[in-house]
Amino acid sequence: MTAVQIATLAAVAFGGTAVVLARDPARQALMTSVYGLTLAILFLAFQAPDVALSQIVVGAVALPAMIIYALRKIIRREEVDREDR
Amino acid sequence: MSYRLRMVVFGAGVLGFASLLIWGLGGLPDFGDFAGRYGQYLAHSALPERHATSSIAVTTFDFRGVDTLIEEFILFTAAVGVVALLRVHRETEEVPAEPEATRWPTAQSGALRSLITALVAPVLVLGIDIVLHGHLTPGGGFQGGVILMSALFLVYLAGTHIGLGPLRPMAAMETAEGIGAAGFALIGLGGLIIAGAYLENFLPFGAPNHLVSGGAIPLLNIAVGLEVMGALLIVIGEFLDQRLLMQKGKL
Amino acid sequence: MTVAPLTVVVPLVAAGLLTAVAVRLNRAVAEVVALAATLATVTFCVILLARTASGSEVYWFGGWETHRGIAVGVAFVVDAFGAGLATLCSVLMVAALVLMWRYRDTDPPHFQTLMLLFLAGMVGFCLSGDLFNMFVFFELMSVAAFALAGYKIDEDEAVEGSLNFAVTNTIGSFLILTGIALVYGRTGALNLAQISEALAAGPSDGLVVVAFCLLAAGFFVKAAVVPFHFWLADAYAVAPTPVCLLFAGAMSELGIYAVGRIWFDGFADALVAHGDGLRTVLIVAGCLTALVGSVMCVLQDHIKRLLAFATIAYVGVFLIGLGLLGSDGVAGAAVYIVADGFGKAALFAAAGIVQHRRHHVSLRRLRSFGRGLPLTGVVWALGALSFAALPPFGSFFAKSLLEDGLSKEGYGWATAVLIATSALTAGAALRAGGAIFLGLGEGGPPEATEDETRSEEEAPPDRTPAVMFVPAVLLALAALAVGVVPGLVEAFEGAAVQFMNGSSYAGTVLQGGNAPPIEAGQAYSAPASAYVYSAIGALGAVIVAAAMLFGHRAPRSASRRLSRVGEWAVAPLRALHSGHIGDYVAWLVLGVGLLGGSFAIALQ
Amino acid sequence: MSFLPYAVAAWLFLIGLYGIVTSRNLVHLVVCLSVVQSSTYVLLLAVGYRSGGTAPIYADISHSENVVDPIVATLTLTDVVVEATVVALLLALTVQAHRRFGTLDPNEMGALRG
Repeated sequence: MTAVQIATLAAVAFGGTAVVLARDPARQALMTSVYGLTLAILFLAFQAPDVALSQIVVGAVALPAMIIYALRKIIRREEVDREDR
Repeated sequence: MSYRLRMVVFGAGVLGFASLLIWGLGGLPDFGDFAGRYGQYLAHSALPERHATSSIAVTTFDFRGVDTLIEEFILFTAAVGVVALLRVHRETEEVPAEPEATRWPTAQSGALRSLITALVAPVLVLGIDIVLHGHLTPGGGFQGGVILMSALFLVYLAGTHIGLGPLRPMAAMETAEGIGAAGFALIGLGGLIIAGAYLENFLPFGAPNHLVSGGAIPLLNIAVGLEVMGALLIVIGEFLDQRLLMQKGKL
Repeated sequence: MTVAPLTVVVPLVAAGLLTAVAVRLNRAVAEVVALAATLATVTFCVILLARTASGSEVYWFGGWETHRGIAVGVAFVVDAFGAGLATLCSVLMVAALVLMWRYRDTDPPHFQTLMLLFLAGMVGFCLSGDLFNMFVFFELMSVAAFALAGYKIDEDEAVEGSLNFAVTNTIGSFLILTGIALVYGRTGALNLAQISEALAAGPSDGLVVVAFCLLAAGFFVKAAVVPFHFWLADAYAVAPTPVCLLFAGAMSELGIYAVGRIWFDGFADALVAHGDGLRTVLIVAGCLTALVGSVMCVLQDHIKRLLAFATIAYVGVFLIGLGLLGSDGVAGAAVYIVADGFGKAALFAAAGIVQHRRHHVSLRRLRSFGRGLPLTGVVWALGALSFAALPPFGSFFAKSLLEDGLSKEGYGWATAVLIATSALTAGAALRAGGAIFLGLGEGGPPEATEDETRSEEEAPPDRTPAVMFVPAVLLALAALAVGVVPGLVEAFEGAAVQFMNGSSYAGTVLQGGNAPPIEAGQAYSAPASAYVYSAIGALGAVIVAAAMLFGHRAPRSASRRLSRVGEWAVAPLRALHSGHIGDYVAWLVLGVGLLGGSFAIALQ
Repeated sequence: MSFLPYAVAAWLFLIGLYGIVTSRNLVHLVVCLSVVQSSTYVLLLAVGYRSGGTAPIYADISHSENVVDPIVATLTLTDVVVEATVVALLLALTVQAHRRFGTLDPNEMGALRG
């Protein structure tokens, strides 16, 4: 087992924990993106470049985008709710 | 159930689950000592059997192609499902009148907008490149499809509808994902009719390391690229759509 | 030989094309295409089922067969149970599509597309002989099911129920995937037959037990075995009724089928010494599920939720049958799955007709409403009698087979659970039928408030389209036919022997040998005790129904005291079904821990 | 040390479940579910890794070299797609839940009881 693998594994374990413990969804979306990149590096270290590429496009781009836009949609509605009251 | 009771249940369960995982994972071969013959056989028969250099692509699209077929349809299902779940309901909903312009948020400053517009072409090319070289290098229809989706998404951000013309973009994307998904299944049907088994290769393999090699794999990659691009754009577009779903009476 | 892949490909292509031309599509076209693709699937499944009489057949995708004992490609392995279950799924899909013909809420073509994808997922799952391929089909089925369950997005319950469904079942999928990773790490194989060989050659240590436990737990989440069951009532109560018909009639049963498949054809050889331990674990889990389901069933006022808990109860019964790990039990479970699948589907179809006319599903509201629907009442009564396992319903012979198996293996006490399940579920169904169709029991005239489950159509129609009655009547008759058609029960016994024969399965897949054809068992006649038990169950059902319908007429103090004791006893059970996703996941984790612990004790 | 990748996978599964059980916000819950899912990626890829192996892509290396298992990569690719789909569906349901209940806190929902 190489040092790079050990280091990225530790980073992934830490990153996953941080994502779970961050209770604010907006910050979480950002951390998910970073966590996704960390996972991609781990996959490169595991000699799986295809999976790493998928993980970058999904974990670091598509998922955070979905989360942020869903949140926006929710927050917009809360704003409109407030205005109407 | 109170929070405390829930945590007691969860705590007891997690202790059992953790010991179960340790017990099971302890039986795995040491990290790095895996000796599965199946994987090694596939890794070493990609080049001789299919003249393609990426054995992951050959495994994905040929040896275990049916898994990938269903995987594409899972993504397709999700896109259809998201459209169905976020649809505006006729009776109980009212859609507050909003100007068309604010439905699709665009970048505010003009400079940023032209920067984004400039990015569209390179990203588009990158996506197409990754789709087309899926059987040679890492990447393929899925990864390329997501990048293509990003390129079209930049078009929205730039606030122009270049390339989409008078088409309603969502309808065009539904067509793209439908054709992509059904295309994969139909190429497989071609294998059934011409070669004898579903998803069996029925095209010449070409020379190794060339763009046209690997039999039907490049075609399948294109179908997947189309499908992924359409499906993800629909999903993101649905979340982006700023029309608010409001219940009558709850305002 | 080329029929096997088409069972899956035809609905998939139809779904893709429907979406591709979505904008230019009117409702009738979408419905006709969906129905035509489903009928084609039924035909292919029936052809496959007919062929299994002469042995199971193997279909290699991409033409990749075995190479020196390594399964290179992905195989469909078609045996009688797999093909039979696929046929059941596709037939129920036809019934659902016909039933929803007039549902305006089903916007074309998304609803039809999702139904077709759901069908492809179920059929592929039944036929697949590759562990990872099973997972992929399972996911297709699940993702389509999540969207279908939440389809009526303008109801609070639908959103919450579908969320609970999606989260718990997704965690179940991850359990399955972790199990697959363990198996792959040990054997380097994904083909079930090859896994069986490799596991049997290696040590039967913790890894094998844990892998089986995780796979079983994941499938138990889908089947809704206690304590993984909480999501089911939430999801089934809120899904559009035609979808419920498929969920209750086929999807839950697939979880039980999958555990049988991976045990007999994957793990049994490696863990053969521990069969007795596994039997105890599964039968106890089955009894618990049956009791929780049937008690909760009696307590419901919402007719779809009532049927949902009945589904849980019968999942427990099927698990008892599978848990016997013998030909009586497995055959009994299989007959039960088919007979009860049709019976429950008929009840849901009847519920759908009632709901179509009057947009409530609450018994209080529906009292005596069904007087104008005599045919629906008859269908409902037939479904209730099928729950009671009265002869000549298929469920009677199924229950009798299970009782034979239980007494043979020394679990005679579990017969009481079977009888109680019949009595309680049939009693609950009879009570609901008595209230709706005969106007019996307590309750004022229906008042109109708006907080009820809302409509599946805009305005209450004055008459029910005749086309809705056809599937309801046919489903009820099918539940009866399973017991009446001569030789059918015997054929199930033969098929059960084939299903349990893991070495013949492995031989067919890996050596390309010919599986022995199914030998039909000897003519089956239920023992006298089965009739006695059936009579006890039916009597119990009548007592339960009468007590609930006419309890208020009994002397006041006695009945009030009794009902207070009863409410006190079931209050904790009711409280557990809280609708809170955190609670459900906590129970799921506890369930995995308990299952693992009992496997550890029983199998090591 | 050779147990580390498996331990990380197990840890991710458990911490994700903890997040789901204690979650007060549905979006947070969905993200936690994706953490649970990442556990399966790590486990699958760790299972198929071979010391000193290279990626099974023969663009620039000769035939007989030691390569890591291509199948686990294929399985993980499928898994990544599944993640995207499940998150998309759950977020759609979350948006609807907010519309129905006006909150994202599971404690304040509760249309379903008993």
